[in-house]
Amino acid sequence: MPNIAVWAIFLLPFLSFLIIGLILRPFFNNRPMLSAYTTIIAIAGSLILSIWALIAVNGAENHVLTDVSYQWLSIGDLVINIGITMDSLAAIMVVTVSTISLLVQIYSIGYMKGDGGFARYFAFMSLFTGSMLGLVMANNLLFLFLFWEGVGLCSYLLIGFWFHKPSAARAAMKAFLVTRIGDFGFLVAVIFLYVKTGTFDIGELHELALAGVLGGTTLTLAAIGIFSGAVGKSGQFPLHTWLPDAMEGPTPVSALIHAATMVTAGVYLIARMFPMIASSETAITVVAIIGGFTAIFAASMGLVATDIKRVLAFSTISQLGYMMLGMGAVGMGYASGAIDEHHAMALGVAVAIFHLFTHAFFKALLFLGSGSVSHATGTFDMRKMGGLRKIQPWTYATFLIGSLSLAGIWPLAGFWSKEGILHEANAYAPVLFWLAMITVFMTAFYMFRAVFLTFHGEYRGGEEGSHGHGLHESPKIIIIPLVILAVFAVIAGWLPVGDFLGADVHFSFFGALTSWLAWVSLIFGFAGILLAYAIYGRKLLSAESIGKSLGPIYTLLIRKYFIDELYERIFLMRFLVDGVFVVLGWIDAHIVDGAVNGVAMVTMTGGKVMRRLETGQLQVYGLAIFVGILAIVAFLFMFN
Amino acid sequence: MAVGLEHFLVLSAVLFAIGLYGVLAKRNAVVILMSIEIMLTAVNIAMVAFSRYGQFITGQVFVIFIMVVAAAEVAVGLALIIAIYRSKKTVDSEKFDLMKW
Amino acid sequence: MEFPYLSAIIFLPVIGAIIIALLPGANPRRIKLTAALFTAVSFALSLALFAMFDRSIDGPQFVEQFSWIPAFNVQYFLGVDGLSLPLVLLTTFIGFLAVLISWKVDLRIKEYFAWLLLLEMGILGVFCSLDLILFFIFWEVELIPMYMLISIWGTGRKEYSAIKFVLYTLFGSAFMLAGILLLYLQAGTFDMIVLAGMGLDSILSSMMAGGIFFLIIVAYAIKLPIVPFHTWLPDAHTDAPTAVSVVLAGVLLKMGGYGMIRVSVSIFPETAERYALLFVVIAVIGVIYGAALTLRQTDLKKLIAYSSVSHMGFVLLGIFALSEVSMTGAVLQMVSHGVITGLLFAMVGLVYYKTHERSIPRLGGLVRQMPVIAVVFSIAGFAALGLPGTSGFAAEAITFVGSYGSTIVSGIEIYTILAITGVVFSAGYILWMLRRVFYGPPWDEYNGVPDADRLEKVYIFAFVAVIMLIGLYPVIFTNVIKMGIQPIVGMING
Amino acid sequence: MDLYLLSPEISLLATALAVILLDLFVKEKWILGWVSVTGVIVSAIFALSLWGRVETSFGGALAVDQFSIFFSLLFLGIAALILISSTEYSRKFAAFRAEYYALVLLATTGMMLLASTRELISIFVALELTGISLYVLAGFLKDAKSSEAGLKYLLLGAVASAVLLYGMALVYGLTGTTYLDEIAAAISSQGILGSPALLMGIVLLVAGFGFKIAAVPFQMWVPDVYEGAPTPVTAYLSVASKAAGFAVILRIFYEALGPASLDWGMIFAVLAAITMTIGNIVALTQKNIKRMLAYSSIAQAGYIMIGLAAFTAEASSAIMFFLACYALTNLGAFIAIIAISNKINSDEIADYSGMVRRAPLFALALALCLISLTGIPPTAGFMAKIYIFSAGVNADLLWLVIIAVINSVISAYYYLRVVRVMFLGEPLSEERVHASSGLRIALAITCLGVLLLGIYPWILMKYSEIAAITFLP
Amino acid sequence: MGMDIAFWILAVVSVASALAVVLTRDLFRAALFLVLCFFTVAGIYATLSADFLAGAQVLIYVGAIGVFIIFAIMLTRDSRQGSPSGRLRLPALFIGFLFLATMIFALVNTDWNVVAEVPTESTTSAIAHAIFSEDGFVLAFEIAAALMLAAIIGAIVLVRDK
Repeated sequence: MPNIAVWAIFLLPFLSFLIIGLILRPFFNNRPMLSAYTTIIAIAGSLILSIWALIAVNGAENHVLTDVSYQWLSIGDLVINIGITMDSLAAIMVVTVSTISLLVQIYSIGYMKGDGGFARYFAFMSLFTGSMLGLVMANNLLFLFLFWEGVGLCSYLLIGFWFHKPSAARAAMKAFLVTRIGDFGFLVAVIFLYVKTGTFDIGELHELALAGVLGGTTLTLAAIGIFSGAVGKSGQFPLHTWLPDAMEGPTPVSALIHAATMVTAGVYLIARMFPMIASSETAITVVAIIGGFTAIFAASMGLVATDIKRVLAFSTISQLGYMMLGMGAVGMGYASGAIDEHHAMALGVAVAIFHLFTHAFFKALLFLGSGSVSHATGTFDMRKMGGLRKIQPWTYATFLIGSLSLAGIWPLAGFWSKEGILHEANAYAPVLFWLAMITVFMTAFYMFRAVFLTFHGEYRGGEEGSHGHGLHESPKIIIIPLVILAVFAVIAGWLPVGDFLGADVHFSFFGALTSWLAWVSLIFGFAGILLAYAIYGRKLLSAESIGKSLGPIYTLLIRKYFIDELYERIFLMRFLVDGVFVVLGWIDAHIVDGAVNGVAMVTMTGGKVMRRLETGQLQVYGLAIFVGILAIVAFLFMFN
Repeated sequence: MAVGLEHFLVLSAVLFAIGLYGVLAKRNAVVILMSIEIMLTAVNIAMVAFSRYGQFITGQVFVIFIMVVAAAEVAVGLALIIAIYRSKKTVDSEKFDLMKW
Repeated sequence: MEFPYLSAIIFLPVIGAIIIALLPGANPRRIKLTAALFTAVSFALSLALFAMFDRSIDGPQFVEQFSWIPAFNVQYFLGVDGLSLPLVLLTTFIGFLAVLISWKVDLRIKEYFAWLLLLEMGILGVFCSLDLILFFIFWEVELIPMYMLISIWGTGRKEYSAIKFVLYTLFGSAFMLAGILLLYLQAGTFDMIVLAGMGLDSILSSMMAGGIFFLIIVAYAIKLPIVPFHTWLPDAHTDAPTAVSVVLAGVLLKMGGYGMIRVSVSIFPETAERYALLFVVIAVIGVIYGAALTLRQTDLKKLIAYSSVSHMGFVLLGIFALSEVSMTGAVLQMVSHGVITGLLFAMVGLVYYKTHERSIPRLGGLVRQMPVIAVVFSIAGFAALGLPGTSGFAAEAITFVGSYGSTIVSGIEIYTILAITGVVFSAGYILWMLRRVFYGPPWDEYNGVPDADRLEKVYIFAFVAVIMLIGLYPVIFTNVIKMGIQPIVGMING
Repeated sequence: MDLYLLSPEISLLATALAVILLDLFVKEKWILGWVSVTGVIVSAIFALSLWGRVETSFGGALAVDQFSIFFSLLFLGIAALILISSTEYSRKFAAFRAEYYALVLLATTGMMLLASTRELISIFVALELTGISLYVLAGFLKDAKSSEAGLKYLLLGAVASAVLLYGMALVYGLTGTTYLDEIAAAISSQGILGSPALLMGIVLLVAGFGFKIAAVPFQMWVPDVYEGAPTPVTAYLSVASKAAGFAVILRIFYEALGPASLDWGMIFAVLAAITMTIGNIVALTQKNIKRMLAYSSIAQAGYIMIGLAAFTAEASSAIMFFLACYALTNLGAFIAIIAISNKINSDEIADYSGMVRRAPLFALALALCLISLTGIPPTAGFMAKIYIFSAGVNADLLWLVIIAVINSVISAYYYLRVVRVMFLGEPLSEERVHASSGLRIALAITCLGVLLLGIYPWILMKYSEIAAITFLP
Repeated sequence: MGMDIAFWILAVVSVASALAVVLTRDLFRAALFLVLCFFTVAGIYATLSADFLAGAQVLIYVGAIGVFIIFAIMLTRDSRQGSPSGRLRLPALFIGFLFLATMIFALVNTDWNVVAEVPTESTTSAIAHAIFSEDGFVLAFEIAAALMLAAIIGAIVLVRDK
């Protein structure tokens, strides 16, 4: 496969962006469909090239197809290259990204129909896809950072797509700012690593880390810095607050960016840097703990959320935590010496990316399904839904498949990838394993809570469908991507992703059921489903009374542990805006500038006083002459 | 103690100081002018004393020129006083404060 | 003798100003076209210079050197090297765009354009002079046009701001003059090239070298500006007319950074090294303090003005990290900030021109009425907050890498990290501002407010193009800049 | 005794007499002004013809060297400009125009002699010749303000003369001679150095001359006299009289009291600092433009005194150059003020509001001159300041130069305030301000000079350098 | 010895009359005391062997200046005012004393280069020679002529009505 074709994978969507932005939008704004077609053609091209690359990688030596760098800039001892690598990790990612992106674009044609910003939407989507593809192909941290920020920008633009909604504008800003806090750490780490090692090249960094040249505190700090970038982008605790709010964006955006791809960039980053990060025991332990904690923490908030997209958002955060946990666990195993280097490096990446891979499909499916529901009901509030099973059978069926997959029910995709993570966690991080188990239960519960609330029971009103013609099933252009995704949500787990990534994992289709772990997790999963059924399906238990009896906990969950309040009200508004900034402002106006104006005033006052000496009395003037003479004499007297 | 250079110099200083006092303390412009003349005369005494005790004739020459200049100054000064008297009807120096500050 | 390119570039605007002043009648169009023509030619010439510049040799090129005032050995000595050439280019570029930005000025047009062109001349002269006295003269020449431009065509407390600007600058240059003269007493020449080659640090006592160094640097500190000498800046920027704000933020501030490198660091590398810690700390304070103050501004122009304080902190950091990379980054940051902030001020000017409102709380939802302006404003904003792909990121990243890796000051890693937090702050204020001004539901009172017209689009897109160009391919400039920086850094290490 | 050496002075004196006599015969009084100007030009030609000669005459009392010719030409130039620009203003003097011209010429003669005499008696008499002429000129309008100005000037001037004479008497008493070179020789050879009488003599001389150059605290007459005197006279006072003061100080202190420079150098340094600071600070608060320029001239004297304190050849060259630049600049400013006040009959700064629209060229010229006074390039004032500051730094007076540069900053405020009023204010009336061609010519000369010296100062500086070298020991 | 006595008498009288000039409130008396003071100074010149100057003093000061002043007093007579002291009386006294003390300190503490013997010849011819000889003070004389011209013109301008 020629290099140019590899480059084209991410350049095609950029080209599409430029065509829409510079030609279609300004000159053909009355033909919005052109933008959609351009985008879809470009992404389809990327997909084809991606698949080609995947196949080529599979056949290549060491599973590396390309790894090229070009010098971009050189000043003194600073040399910055740009370059891409196409190895198995990148290949899996490009295929995932372009597949889902393509499906989402097709879905969007239906979903975004008639929106004033149709062309803009597709332009941004192209830009996003290009950046995301570039991100996964970059072989150099600085180049990666370029795309990293690029996807952040797209996220900002797309969350705030409906900018006239103040909440959307706000959420967009929040998303960008919160992730930027993480990026700050990332950028510092990149610079730090460069200064210590003299390279931005990821491969070289790995070699240095594995050879022990790069180690100790240096490595730990760098690894934690990089991880902080991942925390921000993947919505891990404590930088998770932006992701639920990001649901203000159009649903396909949520599906693509805030579920399947961009938010997984953090996981991808850790995977990409895994050999380096895993070389630091402290760092990888931090990854594991943050991941495990986030998984259960986010899931707990998902239990009570009433907005279907928010439920999915919390779920996304939780699942991303899972992936982190998986890598962390393997890394801890490596650090403790339980796994040898060669195996560990592949295994850590494999468990996380496998889950990333399956998750991308079923989570995109779920989001798009929620979009389909909202297409009919005009709302995302589950309290206003119900009984849609009959009206939207296709949506219901696909949504159910997605939910089961997410809940990790055998033999759907989610089961396999989750099992991989749980397996490693059990082996190397037992405490976190039990947290993860509880999360499995919670996941099953909140997903089926959503299913029951949305599709079962009676329709509880809500507004009329957003398109004004009653409740109805969505058009084909929406349903077809759902169905395709549903298929993937079933079969994605059967694909040998782990093997492809070089990990020695063998789950046979039925053999998986022989392990006790699988059964425990299935029991937890079914328990969750049953509880949801009991409360929301059969209404054996009253949700309200449970909520009341657990009053404080319920409040805590529904208010998201008050973390938004802590950040925004207390830290940002109270401490910074009303506190520090006011003080600084006062200092600036009264002390720094006050000194300047004060000097001017003193001078002026001096002038006003001095001029009073000029009385107009000639004898005063005469006196001054002699006072002057005497003063000079006195001065000379002192001087000598 | 025989009278010597110092005596004359001190005399000149005393006269100069008296003139100075007059210049600063008297309100009538004419008296101020008179006091200035006393100061100039005091300088003249010092000049002549130096001339006498240093055996240089230059001092006396200087005094002649000072006298001439003093006369000219008095002439112009009195003319100015008369001019100002015409417009202000007073020669009180404390009233000359049209311009100040 | 070859064609005196530099003199031509510097004095073309003056000729333009004189012609404008002498043009009979007050045909606004003719005046504006004349101004545009002369600045455009100057710009074209500097572009040509940029193309002809030999990127393989150190030292000044296109030199013009004559004895001027033999009484104290002052020369008319012009030349550009890698350090000054990008700034010359930036100045002529912004000078030309400033004329376009001023197209809608309708008060005392003749005077306005004459002063604007004279202003450009002063700034260009500063960047081209290689004799300290000549440098100082150009440094001061800019004051009067600036004073006039702010105090006649400005808004708000314009007279206060104008005189504050002048007095503050004069205050700084007063010390610089004393320093320059003291330097002359010690070294016997005003020739910057000779001075830089003398190794004055070791010839003079450290007291004397330090004394001269600080006397001179005060002027640059004020101009850049560094905290706590920055308070003239928000006032001047805020009250100046749009084009002047553009020039002020775009190039005038860079005179400070340029002076620091060209004079302070070049002539006293070891002294600069000795006091590097002080300046690095001030830089960090400036970044954070400036950013914190920016966050509480509610006036669009003031907000951008304060953000300049913060961004100039990066320049200071880069300069006093004293490594080749960091200083190159600092110069690139000057160029980049010039374009970005220039564009930001131009955009604020457009918003203000169309809505007659600059207070952020009284603006909102403008993206509906003025989409082009909103988009370009956003691009400028993202460049300002250092988004990769824009010049802001390229410059800041290079500066940070260089500073972090510098070995001049112990603990510079920490200072650099603290400075990088400024990036988070800048995202805060830029995004907050964009959200308040452009997003949210459209306001009825701004219905019918027009978007950018064709001329406005021309210049804002020109800015955007340059921002993206530098962002994606900074090598165009860094290859030139490093030629100017290498010899200076060579002295520090050697 | 070569009378040709005195030809510039004699021709000027002859012109003065001729003007007085002509007054009796001609009806067209405007002729008188141009006759005077012609006389000045003739005198200047004589002076130029003497350039290059270094000779003494009258037993050493008269020195014709580049120094004296430089100053002579400076005074003549000033006189010419003043005479040209008085043509319109002098209508206010009614029947006394001839006397006015004659007195200006006499005063100029006195100043030229001040720069060329090297003997105390002649210096004193020349000083009084200048002084008396100027006292009369200050009171020339004979209204309340003008007379008051004249009388104050005279009485204080006479006191200062007395002080000066006392100082001269002490120096004479110590050295036994009134010739400057002999005084220097006596001081360095006879152990007079450090005696209380010499110190006292120096102090009294400083005070006496300090009065002429308006050094604080001997400056207090300046604002009142400048305000009250007829505007052309004020202009003349502010440049010529000050320059003459510096010329004679250079002569006496550099030449005669050179050996005692340690004592008086310090005095001048301190006085310079005080003078410029007080001049500038008080100028900040002034509302009358003539009064403001009076304080400004005090401040400028402070800058020039840096050169006195420095006591080097470079410094004296710098003083000369500064005086020339200052003369051009200040004259330009005053000429513009004369032109404007001829029309609006006011010297209040507030009344200059919007002047740029009523008299664009005058306003621009005034602005240029004020910028030059501030010391902002490309003007003569800037070059002058740089030169004198450089001389100061080279003489180890860095502290003084720093005070001076800070003072320049302060001064920018009040100079630019006038510019602001003229350029920004609303005009008080729409009436245009026109002026005679004489004023315009004079203004054009000064402004071009200010710019030319600002851009290429060497054309003058090379002469001031030569002049400085010829007379310094 | 006789000279000494003469000096003391003259000195006391001159100081006393000078004091009277500045202390009296009567203008005419002040003028007369001034004339007396000038007379005694002429005497002092005589004790200093400056006979020509003594004569000149009488002519110029007593004659010309004295008369001038009396004329001026008559022309500007302000009977109610007389010759009062101003507000600055005390500062003037203080400064006058300080100045006097300083001067006397300086004068007395200086080692003057004194030649003791009394000159024998009349000074008149010496003065004439000093002024008019080839390398004498001719220049000053000529300038003085110009000065007189200026003074005359000035006085005329100022005194004549418009």
